[in-house]
Amino acid sequence: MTTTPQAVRRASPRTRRAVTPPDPARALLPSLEPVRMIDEQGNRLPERSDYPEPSADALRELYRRMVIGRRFDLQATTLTKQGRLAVYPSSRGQEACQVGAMLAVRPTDWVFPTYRESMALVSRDIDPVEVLTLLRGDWHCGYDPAARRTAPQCTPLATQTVHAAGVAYGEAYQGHDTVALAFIGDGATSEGDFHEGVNFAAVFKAPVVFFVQNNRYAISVPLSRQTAAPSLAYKGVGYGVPSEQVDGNDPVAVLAVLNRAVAHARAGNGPFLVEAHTYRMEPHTNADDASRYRDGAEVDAWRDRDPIARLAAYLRHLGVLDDGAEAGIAAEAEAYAADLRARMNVQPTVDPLSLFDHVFAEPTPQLVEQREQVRAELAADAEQAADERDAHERGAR
Amino acid sequence: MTTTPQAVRRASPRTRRAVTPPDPARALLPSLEPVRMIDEQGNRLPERSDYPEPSADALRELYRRMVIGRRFDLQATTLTKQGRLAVYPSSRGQEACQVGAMLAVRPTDWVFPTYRESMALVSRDIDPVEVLTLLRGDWHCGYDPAARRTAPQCTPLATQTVHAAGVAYGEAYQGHDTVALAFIGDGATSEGDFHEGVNFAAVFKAPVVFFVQNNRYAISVPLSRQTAAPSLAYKGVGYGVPSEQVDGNDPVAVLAVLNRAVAHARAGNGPFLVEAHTYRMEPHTNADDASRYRDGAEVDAWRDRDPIARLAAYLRHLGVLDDGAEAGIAAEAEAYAADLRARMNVQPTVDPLSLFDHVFAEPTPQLVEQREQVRAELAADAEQAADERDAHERGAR
Amino acid sequence: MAGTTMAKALNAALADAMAADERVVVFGEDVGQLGGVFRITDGLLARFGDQRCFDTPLAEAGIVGFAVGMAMSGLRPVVEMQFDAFAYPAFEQIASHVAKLRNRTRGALSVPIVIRVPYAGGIGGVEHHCDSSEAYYAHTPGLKVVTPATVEDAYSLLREAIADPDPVVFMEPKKLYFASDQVSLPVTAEPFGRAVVRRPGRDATLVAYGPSVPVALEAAEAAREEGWDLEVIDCRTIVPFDDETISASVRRTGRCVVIQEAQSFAGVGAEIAARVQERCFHSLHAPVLRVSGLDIPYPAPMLEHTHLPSVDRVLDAVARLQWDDQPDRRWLPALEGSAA
Amino acid sequence: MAGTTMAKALNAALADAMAADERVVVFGEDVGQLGGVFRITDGLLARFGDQRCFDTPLAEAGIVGFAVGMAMSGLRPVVEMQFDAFAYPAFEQIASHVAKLRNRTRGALSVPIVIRVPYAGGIGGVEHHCDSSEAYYAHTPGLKVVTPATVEDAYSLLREAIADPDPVVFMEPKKLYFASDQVSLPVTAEPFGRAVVRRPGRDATLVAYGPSVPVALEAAEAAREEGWDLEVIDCRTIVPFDDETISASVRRTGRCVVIQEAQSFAGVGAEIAARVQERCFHSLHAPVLRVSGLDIPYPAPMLEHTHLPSVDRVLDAVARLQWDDQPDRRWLPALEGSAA
Ligand SMILES: Cc1ncc(C[n+]2csc(CCOP(=O)(O)OP(=O)(O)O)c2C)c(N)n1
Ligand SMILES: Cc1ncc(C[n+]2csc(CCOP(=O)(O)OP(=O)(O)O)c2C)c(N)n1
Ligand SMILES: [Mg+2]
Ligand SMILES: [Mg+2]
Repeated sequence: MTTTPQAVRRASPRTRRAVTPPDPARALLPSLEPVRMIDEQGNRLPERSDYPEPSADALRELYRRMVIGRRFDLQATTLTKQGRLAVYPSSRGQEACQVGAMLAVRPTDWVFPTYRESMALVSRDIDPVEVLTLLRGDWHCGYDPAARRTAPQCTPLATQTVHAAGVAYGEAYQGHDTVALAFIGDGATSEGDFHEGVNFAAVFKAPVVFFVQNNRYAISVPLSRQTAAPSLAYKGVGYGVPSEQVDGNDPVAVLAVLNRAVAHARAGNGPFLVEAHTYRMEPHTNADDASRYRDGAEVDAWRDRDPIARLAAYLRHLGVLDDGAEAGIAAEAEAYAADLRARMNVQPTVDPLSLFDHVFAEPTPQLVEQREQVRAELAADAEQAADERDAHERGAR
Repeated sequence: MTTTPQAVRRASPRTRRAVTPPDPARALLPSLEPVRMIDEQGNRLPERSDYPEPSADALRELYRRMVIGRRFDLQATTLTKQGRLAVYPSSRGQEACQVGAMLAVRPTDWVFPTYRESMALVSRDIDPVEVLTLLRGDWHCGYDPAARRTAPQCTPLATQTVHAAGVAYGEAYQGHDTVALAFIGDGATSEGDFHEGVNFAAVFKAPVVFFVQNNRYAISVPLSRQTAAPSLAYKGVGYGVPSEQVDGNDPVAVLAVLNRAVAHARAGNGPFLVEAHTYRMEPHTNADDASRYRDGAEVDAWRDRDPIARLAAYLRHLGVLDDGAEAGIAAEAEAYAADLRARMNVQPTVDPLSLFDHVFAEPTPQLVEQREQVRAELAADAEQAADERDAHERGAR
Repeated sequence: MAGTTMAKALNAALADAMAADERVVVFGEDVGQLGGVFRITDGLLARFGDQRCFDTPLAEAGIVGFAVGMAMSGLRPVVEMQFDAFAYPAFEQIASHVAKLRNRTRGALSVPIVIRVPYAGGIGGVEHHCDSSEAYYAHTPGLKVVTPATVEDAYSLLREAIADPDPVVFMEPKKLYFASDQVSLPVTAEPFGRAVVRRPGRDATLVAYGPSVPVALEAAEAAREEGWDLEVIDCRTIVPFDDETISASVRRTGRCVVIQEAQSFAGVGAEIAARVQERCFHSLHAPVLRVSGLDIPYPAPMLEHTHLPSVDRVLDAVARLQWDDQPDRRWLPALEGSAA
Repeated sequence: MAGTTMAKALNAALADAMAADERVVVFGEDVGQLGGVFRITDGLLARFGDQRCFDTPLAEAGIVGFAVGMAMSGLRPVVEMQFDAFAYPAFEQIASHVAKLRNRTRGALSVPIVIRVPYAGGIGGVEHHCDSSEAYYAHTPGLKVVTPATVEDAYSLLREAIADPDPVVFMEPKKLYFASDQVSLPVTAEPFGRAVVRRPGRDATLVAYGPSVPVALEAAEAAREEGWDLEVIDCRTIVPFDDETISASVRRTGRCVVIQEAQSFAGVGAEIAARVQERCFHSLHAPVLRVSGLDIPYPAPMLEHTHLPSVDRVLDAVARLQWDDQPDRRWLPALEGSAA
């Protein structure tokens, strides 16, 4: 009874396909190797027709802001030691990404930063004192996100990617050509919200650039515990989203790739995913002890790929940077840090009753009641303090 | 001052790469077209060396179970009309997937079904009355999931994919060669839990087969609202998971591809993602009105690809099926349905106090108290009913 | 006249809000072509186009997060969670963003979205389709939590929710979707934060909301036969909460039973009981009692009647309100047990 | 002797449980090489290897769902959520699976996992790092919810949680991690479901748990100066709850204040207040009062002291317990306002 399959009548030849269909993945997959435009010594690599090099002026501005950004970052870490900041997550080593991204977008574009992006925000000309408000501890977000089109720095990982999709869609719906750029870390790509955010943007063709700074660690957890993929940029194809990977310590390449990604989104082609391979030179935050999970040799190897030195070398090759200009920018950065230092020395004042001001547009009766209780407590405390002062003064008399 | 980038010294030739590196995506991406082994008329298509054809015996068993499965499915829908089931989500049209998957795994493998997989479960020889317990309404899961190595049918979409990863990892950790097969629908791939489930499996190389039945709809929502990807199988590469797409109405191909996927996982190579392109012939459930969102012509087109007719034709070509055998299987299916009908006609009894039995291994004092209250109510009700009966009898006397 | 169902009133509220304000957009799972599994969004796609009413990918965190983003761009999204338990994947977006964004930004950003949640049971639904999840939201500062019990309120509260400058979790009692009433729409009822006395009474106050309001009314009717004249109050909005109306009633009646369908422990009913005894202690002749769902996962259909607060259970509670001024014997064994 | 910190006791409990039972595995974010951001898993990777203690991808639903699957395979996972608010992405897995799996399967499958959640504030943490989320879990039937306030309990309750056949959400008060005490480990304290009188007193009962227990004790100490002798009870486990110990105390003292750090509305404190007045009504000389966090999102560090229940606020509440048997004037305006 049992016959082997081979005995079977074959399908007629016309049902066979002679030609291989085009591979739909090709247009979506990243380059096989991260895009690089200058090498570690700042030498120019062969041009790529797909990524036009940014103008020398743009690169010079990129350099200037990276220098200031790094100085800002250093100052912020110092402020933690002085107790002026509760905590600070440094992005030293990621300057090409932090600043490059901000030069790729327009002031009218929306930016969705994480806690790591303080440097990016100051590069967007947001007042550094406002940027540090969260970490200073007097309120959750210091700048006006609506006016600056910059969401509050986001801590719940990956949640901001969905907001970026929503803003981008909402802006397009209202006829604006706004792009949303969402920062995200390598670790956070493992969260379900990343999946949902990229997918919503893709399905609704929302103009979002998802910018993954793959700095190799999520606190202590190495990339190998986040993914078994060839690289994170390979996630795009699964959403139908064109993707690229770039050497995140090559400022020229970062800006070039992001320029194209932003243009792609702005032109109505939907989202674009960029993965930048970079490295977090500092611990996760000043409170972290990175020696517990990585060794100095690894960090040293990345020191050789420093994005600022690299860009400086290239700009000198280009002839748009010389000792004088470099010193001028360094001085500007010092002045920036000095101003920040001075302004952070002033202890902010906070009104406890403001706690009730923004829970809702109008407080509920329950909040009014609680506010009244706190007000009474404060009044009683003040009265008691005054009494004690009086008593003390009477005693002193 | 400004120089064009072209003026720059080029990187030395040795830093350039002469050879293109191998594409890491190639081994992970699915075939460009869904794998097919027989055409719509049951004719054999050219053999593929990557997917050995299942034995004729296996295919005959596949056919038998598909016929019984369809009859079961029809009976279940009928039971909803008779009020014996609250609701039933039919998988008619998806028989190749439902049954093929169950033939690809061993009894010791774990299966993670959704609400759609009743047919799969009966194909795994789980008592159909137990399978329908949830929909009948007397408890949430009718079979013993530990004994049957079959999780309760899962309603919160995509959540089961993570459990599958956990079970697979846990079994491997304990030295067993168990594979976990997780069913999931096209719509549910949009959930964050799908992302996390596949990623956990990939990072921990857990032996899981993720089996996406892409039946083109999530209730009323068409595939185009779930993804902009070339197809769902393109999601695998983003996790480093090899993936395949298959014609889900070609039972030979479904079994062949799943056999390979299961073997891949069992051999310790980590997870495998399979997308089957199929179609839900019935509404989402009996309570759904599919005419609101799709037209009859679309359904008719899929009728021509009926997996059972297709396999029957092929088996006849193979010479392992003839009129007599077909009639025998049909009779077996009828007997199966008649038995089910009869047993579902018995109204199940449920003890209200059992509500407290399995919240915890030992009820909390709070539950003991609530149980006591319910017990007292039931006793009072019974007493009152007895009184009324007595009164009635006295009145009748 | 056949009357208007709650489902129809909700549908009309959405349509009228969309007609009145271009910024209102409706999206979620199956809300477009299908009109929602309960048909609450029926006809909106046809009338307003697929820019204003559309289906999304199947992902609730995505839906809510997308709404947050759209609100940031100036729109007023109204999203549907298909069933109560299927809003849980969005919990982080709701608790950490929707509820907090105004506060985090000192009011610079607001989230005027409405999250519609068909909730609670009594419809013979299978597991995960009958959860009473209102307490999760009510316990989260920054969310308004609203639940209509009447057709009129369904329309009026939903319009108010959409117009509200803050996020509203709008809990729709599934089992009342097809209850109908003679109401001509549009209609404006009492605003957020006002409870309503649905039935005046002198002897005790029943406090209920959403699906429990009809149970309370039925119990009050049945109690008449036992000689009790019960007042029934419908909270309507859980956040904000109307202490005044409820306290005034309990001070008058001296007795109170709170009814909720949700599991008892740390539910909204506990909050109401705690508030009432805080505010009305010296007027109370008996403890504030609660009639709630059992502290078990929502049961399968054949047992849901054992789980749900029933008229009988409400009457039992009323009977325990110490009409003879005797302490509740139920707790006495506990007293003895712990005397050691 | 320097004493043992709560962090060290938790670490020891994990190590001892892993040594005692091969099925116990520990995983989560940064629990491996780093030993956890609070170092609670310090040394476990080195001692037990990366099969027993390991880092996972950064995804909380994944972590909890993976634990569910591992439990199905016979293991006993202990997972760490890095901070309170970062457990929210796992809410669906917790509410719809962890809490329900035993019940759904009539006991055929159980989920003997422990979900460790460092929670609450008082450490100057930034947003999303200080939520008191215990009520979300306590309101979900099928979860045990445990929270130690002492070093001894940290060890003993965590061991019991790991040994428990059911899922336990183990809430660790961050601000007490580095509080220390003279305890020699291993130690076995009272089991789940037993509250403990931390300080006996005659005039009123303070009920607290987790981070609020030290506040209650400090308040009781301060109250002595005002002439009040306060009893302090530590609930220890929220689910199961010890009605007996608490009711017995309140029946004796006749007055009760419940303290919780979480926002007030529909919190565990509401449940305790509701239960106490249900059970002790005739012994109460005053309503059961609550001292809770404010109903606001957890504030920035510089304002957290205004939010948190303080000794002063507890004393204020005690002062309002109608020692002169006069009704609480606070609610009188409300009474008048609603008289119309
Ligand atoms: C949902 C959630 N889970 C956990 C955390 C705690 N956490 C803060 S940062 C961090 C690591 C993030 O790594 P990555 O995404 O790579 O970004 P990076 O810090 O390297 O910039 C973790 C686990 C969080 N903020 N949110
Ligand atoms: C988390 C969650 N959200 C929503 C639902 C409601 N729901 C049940 S089935 C379904 C459609 C699922 O579609 P798909 O994944 O394609 O599977 P199919 O029903 O086609 O087999 C939806 C939205 C759910 N069960 N769980
Ligand atoms: Mg990182
Ligand atoms: Mg489908």
